Amino acid sequence: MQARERLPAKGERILSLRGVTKRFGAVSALTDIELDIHAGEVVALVGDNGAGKSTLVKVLAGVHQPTAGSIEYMGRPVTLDSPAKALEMGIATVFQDLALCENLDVVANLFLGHELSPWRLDEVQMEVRAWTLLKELAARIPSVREPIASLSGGQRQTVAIARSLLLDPRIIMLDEPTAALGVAQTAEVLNLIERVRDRGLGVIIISHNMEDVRAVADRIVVLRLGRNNGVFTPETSNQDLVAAITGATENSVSRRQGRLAAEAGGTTA
Amino acid sequence: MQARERLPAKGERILSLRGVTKRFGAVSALTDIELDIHAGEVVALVGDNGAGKSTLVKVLAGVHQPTAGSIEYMGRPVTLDSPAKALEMGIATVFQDLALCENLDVVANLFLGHELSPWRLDEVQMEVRAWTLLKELAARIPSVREPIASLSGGQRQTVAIARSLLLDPRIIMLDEPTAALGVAQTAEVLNLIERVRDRGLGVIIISHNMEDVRAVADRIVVLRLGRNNGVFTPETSNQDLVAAITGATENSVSRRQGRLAAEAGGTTA
Amino acid sequence: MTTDNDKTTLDRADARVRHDDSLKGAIRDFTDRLRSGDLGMLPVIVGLVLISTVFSALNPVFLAPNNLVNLLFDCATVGVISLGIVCVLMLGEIDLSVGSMSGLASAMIGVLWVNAGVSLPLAIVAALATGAMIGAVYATLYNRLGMPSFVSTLSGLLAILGLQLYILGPTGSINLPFASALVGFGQLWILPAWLSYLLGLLPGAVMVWVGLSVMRQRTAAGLSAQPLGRLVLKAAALTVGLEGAIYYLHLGRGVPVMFGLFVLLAVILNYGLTRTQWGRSMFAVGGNREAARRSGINVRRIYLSAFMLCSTLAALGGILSAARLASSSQQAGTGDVNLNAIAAAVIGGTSLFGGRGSAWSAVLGIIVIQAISNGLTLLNLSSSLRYMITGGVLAIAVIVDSLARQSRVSHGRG
Amino acid sequence: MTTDNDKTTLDRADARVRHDDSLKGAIRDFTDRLRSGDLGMLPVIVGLVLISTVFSALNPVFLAPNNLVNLLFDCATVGVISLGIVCVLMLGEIDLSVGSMSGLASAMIGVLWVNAGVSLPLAIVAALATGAMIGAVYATLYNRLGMPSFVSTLSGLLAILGLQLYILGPTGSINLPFASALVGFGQLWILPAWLSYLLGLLPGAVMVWVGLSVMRQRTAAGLSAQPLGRLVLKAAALTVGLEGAIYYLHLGRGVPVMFGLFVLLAVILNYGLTRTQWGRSMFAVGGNREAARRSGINVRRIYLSAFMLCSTLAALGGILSAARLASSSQQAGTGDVNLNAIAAAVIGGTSLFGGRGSAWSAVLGIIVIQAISNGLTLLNLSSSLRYMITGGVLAIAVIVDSLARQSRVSHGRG
Amino acid sequence: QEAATVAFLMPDQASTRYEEHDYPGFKAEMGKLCPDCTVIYQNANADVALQQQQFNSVLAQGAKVIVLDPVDSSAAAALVTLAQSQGVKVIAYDRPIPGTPADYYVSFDNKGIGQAIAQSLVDHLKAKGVPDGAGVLQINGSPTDAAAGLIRDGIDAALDASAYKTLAEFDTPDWAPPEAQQWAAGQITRFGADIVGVVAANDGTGGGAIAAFKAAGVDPVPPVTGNDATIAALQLIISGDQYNTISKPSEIVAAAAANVAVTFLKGETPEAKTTLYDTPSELFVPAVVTAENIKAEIFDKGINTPEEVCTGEYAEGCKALGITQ
Ligand SMILES: Nc1ncnc2c1ncn2[C@@H]1O[C@H](COP(=O)(O)OP(=O)(O)OP(=O)(O)O)[C@@H](O)[C@H]1O
Ligand SMILES: Nc1ncnc2c1ncn2[C@@H]1O[C@H](COP(=O)(O)OP(=O)(O)OP(=O)(O)O)[C@@H](O)[C@H]1O
Ligand SMILES: [Mg+2]
Ligand SMILES: [Mg+2]
Repeated sequence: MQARERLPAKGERILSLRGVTKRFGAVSALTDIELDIHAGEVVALVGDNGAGKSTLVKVLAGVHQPTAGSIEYMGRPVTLDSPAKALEMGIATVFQDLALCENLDVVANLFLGHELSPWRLDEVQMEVRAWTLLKELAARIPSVREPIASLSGGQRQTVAIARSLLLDPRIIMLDEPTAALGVAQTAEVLNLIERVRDRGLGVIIISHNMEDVRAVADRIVVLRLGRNNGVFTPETSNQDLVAAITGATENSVSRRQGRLAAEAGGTTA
Repeated sequence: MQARERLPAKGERILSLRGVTKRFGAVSALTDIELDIHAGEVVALVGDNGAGKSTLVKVLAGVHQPTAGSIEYMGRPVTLDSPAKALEMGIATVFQDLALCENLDVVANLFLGHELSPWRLDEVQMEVRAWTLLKELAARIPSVREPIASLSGGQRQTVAIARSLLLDPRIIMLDEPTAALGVAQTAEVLNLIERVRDRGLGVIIISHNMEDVRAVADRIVVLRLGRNNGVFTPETSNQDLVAAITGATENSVSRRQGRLAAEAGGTTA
Repeated sequence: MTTDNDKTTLDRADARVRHDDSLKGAIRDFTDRLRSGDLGMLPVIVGLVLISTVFSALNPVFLAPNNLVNLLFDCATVGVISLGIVCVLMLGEIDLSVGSMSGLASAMIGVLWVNAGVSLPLAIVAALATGAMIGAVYATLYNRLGMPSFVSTLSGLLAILGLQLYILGPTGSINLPFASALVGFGQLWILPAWLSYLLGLLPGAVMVWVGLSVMRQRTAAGLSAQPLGRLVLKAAALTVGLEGAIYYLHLGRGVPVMFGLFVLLAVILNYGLTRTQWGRSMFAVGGNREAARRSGINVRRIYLSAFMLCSTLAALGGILSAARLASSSQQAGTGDVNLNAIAAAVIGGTSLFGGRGSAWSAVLGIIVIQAISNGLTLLNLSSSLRYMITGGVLAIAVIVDSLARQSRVSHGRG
Repeated sequence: MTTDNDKTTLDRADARVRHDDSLKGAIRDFTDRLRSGDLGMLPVIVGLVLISTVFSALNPVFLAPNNLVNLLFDCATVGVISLGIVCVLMLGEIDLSVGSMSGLASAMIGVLWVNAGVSLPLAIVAALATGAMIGAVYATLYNRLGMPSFVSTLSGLLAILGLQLYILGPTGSINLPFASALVGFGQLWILPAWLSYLLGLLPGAVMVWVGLSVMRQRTAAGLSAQPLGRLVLKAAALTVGLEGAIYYLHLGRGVPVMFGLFVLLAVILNYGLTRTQWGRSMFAVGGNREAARRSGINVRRIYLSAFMLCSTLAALGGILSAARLASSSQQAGTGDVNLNAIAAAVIGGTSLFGGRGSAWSAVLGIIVIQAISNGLTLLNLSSSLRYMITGGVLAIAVIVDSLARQSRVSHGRG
Repeated sequence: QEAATVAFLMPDQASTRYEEHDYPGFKAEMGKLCPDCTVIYQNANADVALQQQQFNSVLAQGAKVIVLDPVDSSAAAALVTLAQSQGVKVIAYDRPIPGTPADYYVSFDNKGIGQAIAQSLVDHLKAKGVPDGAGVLQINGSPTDAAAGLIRDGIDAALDASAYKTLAEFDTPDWAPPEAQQWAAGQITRFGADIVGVVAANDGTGGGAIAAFKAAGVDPVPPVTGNDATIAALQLIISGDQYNTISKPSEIVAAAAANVAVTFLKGETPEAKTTLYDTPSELFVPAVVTAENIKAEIFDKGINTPEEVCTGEYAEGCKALGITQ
């Protein structure tokens, strides 16, 4: 709680991971991960499918407990043993699987666990805030009183993103936030990330879209098969980044590009 | 069943929708949709979040029944009243929400409903086919004997895509198939789509990634608020496409690009 | 958001949604919901009306005011237990021991108050506290050891039954003094006519009052509001219905105080479930436990509250049934109490899988069950026929609801 | 796939997974699973051993061979019912009427065979067909009207009980001839020693045989295979255990044929659930109904098969219990039959929420329940104490399993 | 006699007697004494609350006399008070209502029944020369059933006074025969040949015990008691597997109740044969039935016919006992 009080200065290290390891039975999802997050910085976490990105985010969100390793938050070692604790400390997360309650409506999901006036829910205020938030994210939701079950994939994702903003966090972690979003909504989310960064928050964003990553990230951390595989800047060429992700310069992407180029050459020739 | 026998000639119209409408209570998700699919053609379905793309796919997959309108398959009017019927007719679908059984392992999910030797499951053969299929899609799955619940988002998506290929369909519908995929896997899926098209199948692909859409689509159909909003070719400029999707030339995307350009100009100035 | 139309309110910007506030709109809205099966409690009420019609045709005594008064007395005891069941079902859990728990509470009243001479309020508090404690045990087993509630409460069912027999000892049953307030409450007390008429006005009044204040707030906040006419119409219909029912009951003995208590508890639970953070968390945990946990909800505390509430209400139900019978006996809480309490909640529309339910489901469900049982007692039937008919009628009462829900599913609402 | 190592098999390409085929590896594998709680049935067996130790310490007769033979006789009747329950639970549904159904079947045997003189096989077929028909009714109500199985089978419970009383009519209970094959089967028949020893060899033999053929196929297909040593070790341990148990039972009367039938049914159901398309579909529908439907599975037919199987097995259980009791009575199928049958499945690890379970859960669960009840029979206890202790012991038996499962959850396996 | 409504409220289904004997007997006698009267029959399935509901409902239907066989004797006091406050007469039937005196009480005596079956067994054992100190098993009825408690008290009284000891005792949940069988099977492994007899509180539990002995291969089966004289039990007595049962031709008591009810309807006070719990009462003595007197007690009195009982394998035994069609 106390950690929450102090707004970190820009550039200060908020979070630091040392040797974090997570094993699920015989599978090692994360091995000796090192990571630092500073205030006012956007860190992109990239990697192949199953590289362990979401597992890392879940460890930081208090969903999974690491098998080994230490986490420091604002300079103090912490154990994140429940999502409630992480939220309380100011770590907000948008999970890849969204984690919404399908039986509740949009408003209820947005404010879940942090309702206005707990003993006499202020539905009107909550609805107003819901509409304004969603509008900010360019969401096209027919009604905020429909259960989440009836929303489209992108609409759900927008709700999940909107929710993380309500908590006034210190760090915000977005696990593939734009995967299901339309072009307009993606643009708004990228805007939002920049706004949030400028307010001095630390941001971790996971994405497979290198263009988006390069557009907002200050640092790009690559994971491969559960291990650190280098830190890059947005200026790194696409080819180098893809090589770091797939672990080889000769990969599916380069092969496809080569083939397309050859075909194009063939037709023009 | 009979429809299945005949392999349609390349370019022949396989599927045609006329005036398809779908209402959920007071919400009209689809209104008077017209759409044609030909053999050996990739049609991209694009649109904003909540535009009704997934609903349209679900109507064609037999998951939802349309409120009004008619569907013709291979020149004959059909009613798609259950997913089983659609599958039998040769319409395979990768749903946006994947629709996998989390309690079953990868092999079981891949072959669900179409197991080899129903009275004495041939687990070895199924496992071999599973590994080869997944390898083709560049999936990095630690074990095909783990329940789906323990897979990462991208791994699950790969399983769902692999499954649709097992059925030897006439039409394959992919609802945001690459949303959760890594760069290498995305490249493989695009390759796959091209291979499948060349084999004379009709392909419907939904995606928010204009680059991918342009790379594989022969025709781009835009939906907006549940209505047809124009058909484009891959040569259409990005700006026009986004304008058709968002319904205005002045939109979040253009505003963001304008702002970035201005900032870049500001710093260089 | 270029298509925004500034004249429309925040929540009506979407062109795909049809809104209509006129009376004709209300009717169309209703038929829409009729067709899509989104009718809440209406189907159960229709089922109830169906049953009543048949029974009163077979024996007009069924609708005699005093028979209905008896019906209300009988509803209250198991109904209170069923309220607690709603709470655990809401989380997708179950409590099989509510019957035994009510039996134990009833035995405690007899042993403490009549035999040991403890004062009545103290005995009641002791019984309720025991209930709360046992609920806490279930919750702990669930939270700490992950023991399925089906098994822990099945163990509880047996252990508590043993305890009940044990404290009653060889006597087997203890009479409660007829002249006492407790027995009067359980058998005789009726709300004074003026009070019941007044209470009958209350729901309508509250509805209008709350409705108006919400309407004001919503308009102020730039949201659409329910049209005044519809609100007043609803409130008027409700009030007329209630006052009519009260009038009819007063042709007989009147409205039992015990039934009043039951309704009061249902109102409180309903408020808790729909208008507080606790209730929201209950729905969330029941709908998606992991999502609720990730939202920072203390999931364990929610389970604790639900199990404790359930056992405590079961104990209260046991006290009421002791009052109703004027005796604490070995039989209290055995037999159909468990199944009836759970069935009432399910019949009223609470899902066994969690995440869907309401306090009113217990009220309606128990009225359906008791109406069937009461209606059949008015017919001269052999036991075998009685069983068969009870089963059949129960099925019919629920088929209406199932049909409605079925249509909802086919309209894509899972 | 540049990191592919061509020497490794297809399924071992991933560097993150630890594989180890040596004996030391097997042990590490086991401790790993121990720590992560992925132990299948082991915890229940540990619970069972715990119970047995305590009971035999309190009264050595508990472990007397003949007492164990009795135990096996008693397990078979409710156990068969529990097998059916596993099927419906697997789909996340429930059948509350299995008790009544078994009672009806038992009554039909008495009425048709003894009173009406129908031949025994015909009477049995009639009873089983009635069961299948009733199951089909539940399935239809579920599939067509979406009626929750809790409610439809609750109605069924009552209606079938009525039917049972009705067909038994004034006699109330009918003696089955002690000299008949049916009663002999239910009370006396024991497998000949040579046959039971032979049957005891079977599982191990099948295990090795199937294991070897799978091993051959896998290596041929380029997949890793279980090391031969481990396979043989497992089979040997199983065979020694089984033969030991059979030897011990033959110190008393031997292995009841009825128990053999029960195990045979469990084996068949286990095969059906794990090795056929039908079983795969059962798991799929129970895990995610909508996903199963979208895979083209005929979900309605799956529900139909499960409900029919459950009622039919309940009818068979009723026939067995009539044989065991040598009488068809009004009380058959009442009392704890329902709860015991469901509890057995749950205790053995079948989930009430669907998608997880096994035929063996019914076998283990019913043995736990009957062991508790049998063990308490041997102690002189008053009813109140007996109830309390049953509750307590049941809880303890399951706590072991819960603890193991708890650890699985905390290891991220939901 | 003018038309009036009379209610006949029975407690449970544990045995068929209420629907097969008591109610038909009552109805027949009422039909004779008051042809225009309506008789309402209800059975409470051993559920106190349901019986209360039924009681209220017959009051609502205007019953003038209620014949009540209480599920719970003490809880029934409330019902008596309620009825009497409305001027409705209550006749306690079968089980007494000690708390508040009913207007009349007619019954076989449950405690007496328990005592009778146990005493008959004790006498039989003595006659067979079983040594003092040998042990018997005691199978009581449902632990939550008051009538079972009365029978148990009777059995206890007889056994305590005898020279035999009780090896073990069991309250059968819900009177369920399979439970009784399972328990008995356990005791057979435990005590073996030490068991010289079984006192079972009704025919169902007795039958369960017999099945347990048969299953354990004990031959001959030690004497087992019963109660209710069900056809199944009579058959077992004929075949020699069961020792005794109690014949309670409930029609007698039912007819007496009908007589009393009609007397009340006429506005008269029926004559008290005896007084129990401050209630004017009439008690009937039931007869213990064994193989010796089965012909006289059951068949000669016309309670059951040989056609009903002497079916199939039992025809032989009937012949041996001189029971003929
Ligand atoms: N609960 C679990 N149990 C077992 N294995 C797990 C579990 N969760 C994740 N894993 C394994 O850990 C690895 C990493 O998974 P993770 O979800 O972190 O990948 P990711 O980097 O987020 O991939 P994606 O880009 O596809 O989302 C995967 O191989 C997965 O199989
Ligand atoms: N079952 C349902 N009940 C009610 N409304 C629904 C249901 N399914 C979809 N809708 C509504 O229909 C509209 C279209 O949804 P759909 O899922 O087709 O969008 P989409 O084009 O796939 O969007 P996205 O790009 O976000 O996936 C949405 O506004 C949604 O709220
Ligand atoms: Mg991920
Ligand atoms: Mg979609």
